[in-house]
Amino acid sequence: MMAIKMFDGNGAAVEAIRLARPGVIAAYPITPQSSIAEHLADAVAEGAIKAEYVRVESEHSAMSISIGAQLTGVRVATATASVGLALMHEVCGVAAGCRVPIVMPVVNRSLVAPWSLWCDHSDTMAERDTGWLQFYASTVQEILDLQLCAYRISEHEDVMIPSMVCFDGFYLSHSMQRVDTPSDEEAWDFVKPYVKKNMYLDTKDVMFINDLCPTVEHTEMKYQQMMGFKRAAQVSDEIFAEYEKRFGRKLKQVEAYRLEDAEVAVVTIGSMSGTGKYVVEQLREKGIKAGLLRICMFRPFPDQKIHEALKNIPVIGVIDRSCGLGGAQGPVCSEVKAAMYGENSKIYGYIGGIAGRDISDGSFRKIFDELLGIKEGKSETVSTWFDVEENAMNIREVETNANV
Amino acid sequence: MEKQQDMPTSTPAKRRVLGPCSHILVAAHTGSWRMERPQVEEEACIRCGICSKYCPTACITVNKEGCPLEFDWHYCKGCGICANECPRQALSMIPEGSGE
Amino acid sequence: MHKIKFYGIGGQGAVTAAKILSIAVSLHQNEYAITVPAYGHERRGAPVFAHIIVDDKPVLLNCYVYEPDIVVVFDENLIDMGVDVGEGCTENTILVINSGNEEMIRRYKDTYGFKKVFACNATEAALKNIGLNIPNSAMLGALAHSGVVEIGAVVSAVTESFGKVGEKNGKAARYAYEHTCEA
Amino acid sequence: MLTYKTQPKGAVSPGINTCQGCMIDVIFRNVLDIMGEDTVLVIPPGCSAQFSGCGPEASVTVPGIQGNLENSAAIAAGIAAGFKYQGNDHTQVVSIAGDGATVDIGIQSLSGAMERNDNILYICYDNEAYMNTGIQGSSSTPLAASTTTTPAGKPVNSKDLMQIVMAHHVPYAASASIANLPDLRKKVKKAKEIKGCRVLHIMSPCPTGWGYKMSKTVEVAREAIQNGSWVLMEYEDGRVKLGKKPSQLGDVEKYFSMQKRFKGVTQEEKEEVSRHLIERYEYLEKLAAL
Repeated sequence: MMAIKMFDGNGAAVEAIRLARPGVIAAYPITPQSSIAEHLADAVAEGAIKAEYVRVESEHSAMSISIGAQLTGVRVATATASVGLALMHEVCGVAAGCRVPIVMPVVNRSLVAPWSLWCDHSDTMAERDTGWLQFYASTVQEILDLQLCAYRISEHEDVMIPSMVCFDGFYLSHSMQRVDTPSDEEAWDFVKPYVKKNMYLDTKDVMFINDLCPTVEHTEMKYQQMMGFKRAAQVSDEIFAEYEKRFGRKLKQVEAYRLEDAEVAVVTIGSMSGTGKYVVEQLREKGIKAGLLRICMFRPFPDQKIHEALKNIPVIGVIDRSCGLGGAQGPVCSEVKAAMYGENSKIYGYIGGIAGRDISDGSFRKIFDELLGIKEGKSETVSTWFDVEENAMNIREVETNANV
Repeated sequence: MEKQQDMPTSTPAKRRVLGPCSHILVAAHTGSWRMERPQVEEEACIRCGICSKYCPTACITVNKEGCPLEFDWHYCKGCGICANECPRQALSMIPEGSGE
Repeated sequence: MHKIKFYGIGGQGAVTAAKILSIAVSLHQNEYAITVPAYGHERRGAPVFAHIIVDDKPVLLNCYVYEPDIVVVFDENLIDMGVDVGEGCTENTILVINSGNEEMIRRYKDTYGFKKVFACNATEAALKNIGLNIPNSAMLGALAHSGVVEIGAVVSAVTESFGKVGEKNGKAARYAYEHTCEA
Repeated sequence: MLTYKTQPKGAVSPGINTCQGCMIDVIFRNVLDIMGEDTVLVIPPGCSAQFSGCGPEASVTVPGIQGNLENSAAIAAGIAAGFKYQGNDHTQVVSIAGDGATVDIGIQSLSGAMERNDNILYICYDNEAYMNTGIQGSSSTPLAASTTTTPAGKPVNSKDLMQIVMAHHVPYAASASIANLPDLRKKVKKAKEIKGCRVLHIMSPCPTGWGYKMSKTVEVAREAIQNGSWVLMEYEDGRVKLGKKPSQLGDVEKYFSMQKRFKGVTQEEKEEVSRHLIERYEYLEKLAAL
């Protein structure tokens, strides 16, 4: 029995965790994730989740504990954001390399410096090559849906790769929305009990995990991980299909929105996508053939699906919510361009929405205007940093006593 | 609550493991490192076993009768701790290849 | 579609009110809402904003409200705190304000050009019914006059959201609804 | 799953690539002998990682995981939590980490585990520097000792791990030494019987790093006990218990002369070290008298 429940994004993540019945929880509070750590503690205290709650002293230990616990054969729960994820980085690699299929909600928040509490994707994009699957939700509903699916995908014996279920800080984490929620039984029937496989810590079946791996084997270990990602692409399609059959909601690695006949399109990721679709509708009403492609699964990167969806679109803008400093493009744009290699589409990278700057309907209208200008041959360049202020270089002008 | 022994595992007799783990107990041939070897003076040895306890490679067997000490030359690194710790100075280090 | 912006001061529960409004329209009117709170560093006394979009179909927009249909002011002093509650408003924008002071209400009308104003002394409603100076439930009661949400939905959502003090908050909301006047 | 190509000595392979004269093998063998086969090990990188194995080759007969340098206590805590959830109250979770992995980079995760009183046995074998990577100084390196990162001798005293541990009110902690194996075994046995976070701090001199003949490891460790450089003690139920009083407390002359790492030490420094050892011991005596 599905029921409509009200959750903010963090609440939906906690609900998905509850439905997956973890045995050990270790989460360190960090804005804007804190209410996940709090609600998990509440749920354990109230008996809604029958788990060991380890009140950790850092994210680094949260992930370390998660790895240790899951290797004993229990599903674990943890969650983080921003600098917390950065602190975890080292151990995230261990989870991936040891094939510990942890599912972790990550509430997207900017990395320092400057200090910020607000949303962008610099935290998870910095983790994109750590060996984790990455899903980016665009609604609160999808946080729950993706997380439930992530358990199945990560824990699939051909995959065995941990997952980050990423969602935008405040825009989703603190946005109260109605969520179609499966019953405990239905969800359990879908997620299924955790079965320890591959490597584990069991005194009846001895192995020593993560010992020094000589060079002659290391490439092969990485190849195994790469093959896991390959399978994850197929497995996620299967799991998404099963999820739709059971619960009636369609999840996709990439979502094509009015792309069939589109002449200009934007590529989005995360919570900005809804606003983008809204603007596509507005433009369509005016007779402009606009479309949108939303990337939901970023790792493994669904390059072929993206290629297929965008190949006939002459002008494309890709919006990154992280800066990709020093890169040829933002990370999403770089990947999209690689996926589109050989096509004649003109692809432009946009960078904005940094540290909570709102990506509004106005932002999308501006971007579409520019792309249409390109399409019509009126211009050849776009404002890559579309929301940067003109006085960017001079926002601090100070009196100084130093002789410089 | 599920007990560990009741938890299902997917462990067939022979299976593939993905990722790094060690699962074959081996020993390094540390005896080849030896430059000196301990030699026991049988009359002086009181079979107290101190050498054996302190031997890092646990390669000394103390016999109750006959030759008091046996060394597993495959592993003895020749560090000399046994000789140094012997309360009766019954052990001495001699160059590898010399002596009996 | 209704685009609503809440203006409050830290500690008044404006962000919570936005969440409860979402519950009210979603669970009790079978509509849809998104809320985007604009948190600062969490501290009492700082201006707080929340953006809510309500529609009878799933809301695509997931951004701030720039052209509000309804502005809800939780504290009449915001006008003197450098907060421009008239930002993006037109003469059709409805103001719902926590004030029993006609002079203050007039200042809001004159400064920002609001034509339609619902005023309610929500602070008094809160003190009377909850015993605390947290006007959020009462403001939702007053907001019901704007037509975006039914008072019954507000009372239900408020009651179920506040646990032990749910009943009291529900009363505050209804009291405020009954004591709201068009100014 | 473990297949045997060789007969282990106890729970440890007979041939381990630890340096000649290194006694970590003895610590592992004794600890695993007492803890039994129902034990899971957590080992960070470092000298003790010789016991994690290499490639498919294993060195111990119990399961385990090699974590990162700083998170042995946290991984162990996670394993303990996993077992607890599954109703497994018998499997022992043991971390064996060096001083760098404990008092330097690992102090945070150890502190967390001690504060939460996670059900683990944490063992720090202390060779007073990062020996595996080339004798770099750690916060356990004693005053005046020279290492590759304190070439002129360490200008400050080492951290006092036992006092840090005691400040966490763990149920049991003890210091031990490879120079006194019966005492070491007794303390491991005691730790095994206690639930909660237990910490053992075991001195394990390093012939390579300290600069003495490899046959002298036990002798050097014994000398450290005699002059108070290494104090054998226990902390149980909030009470401190000291071992036998050092016979030559503060007399570091012989100890220093045995080791190259103290080669350039001046008379002044020796006196400072000596004063420190005496003061520390007297302070511990006061704690023990409480």
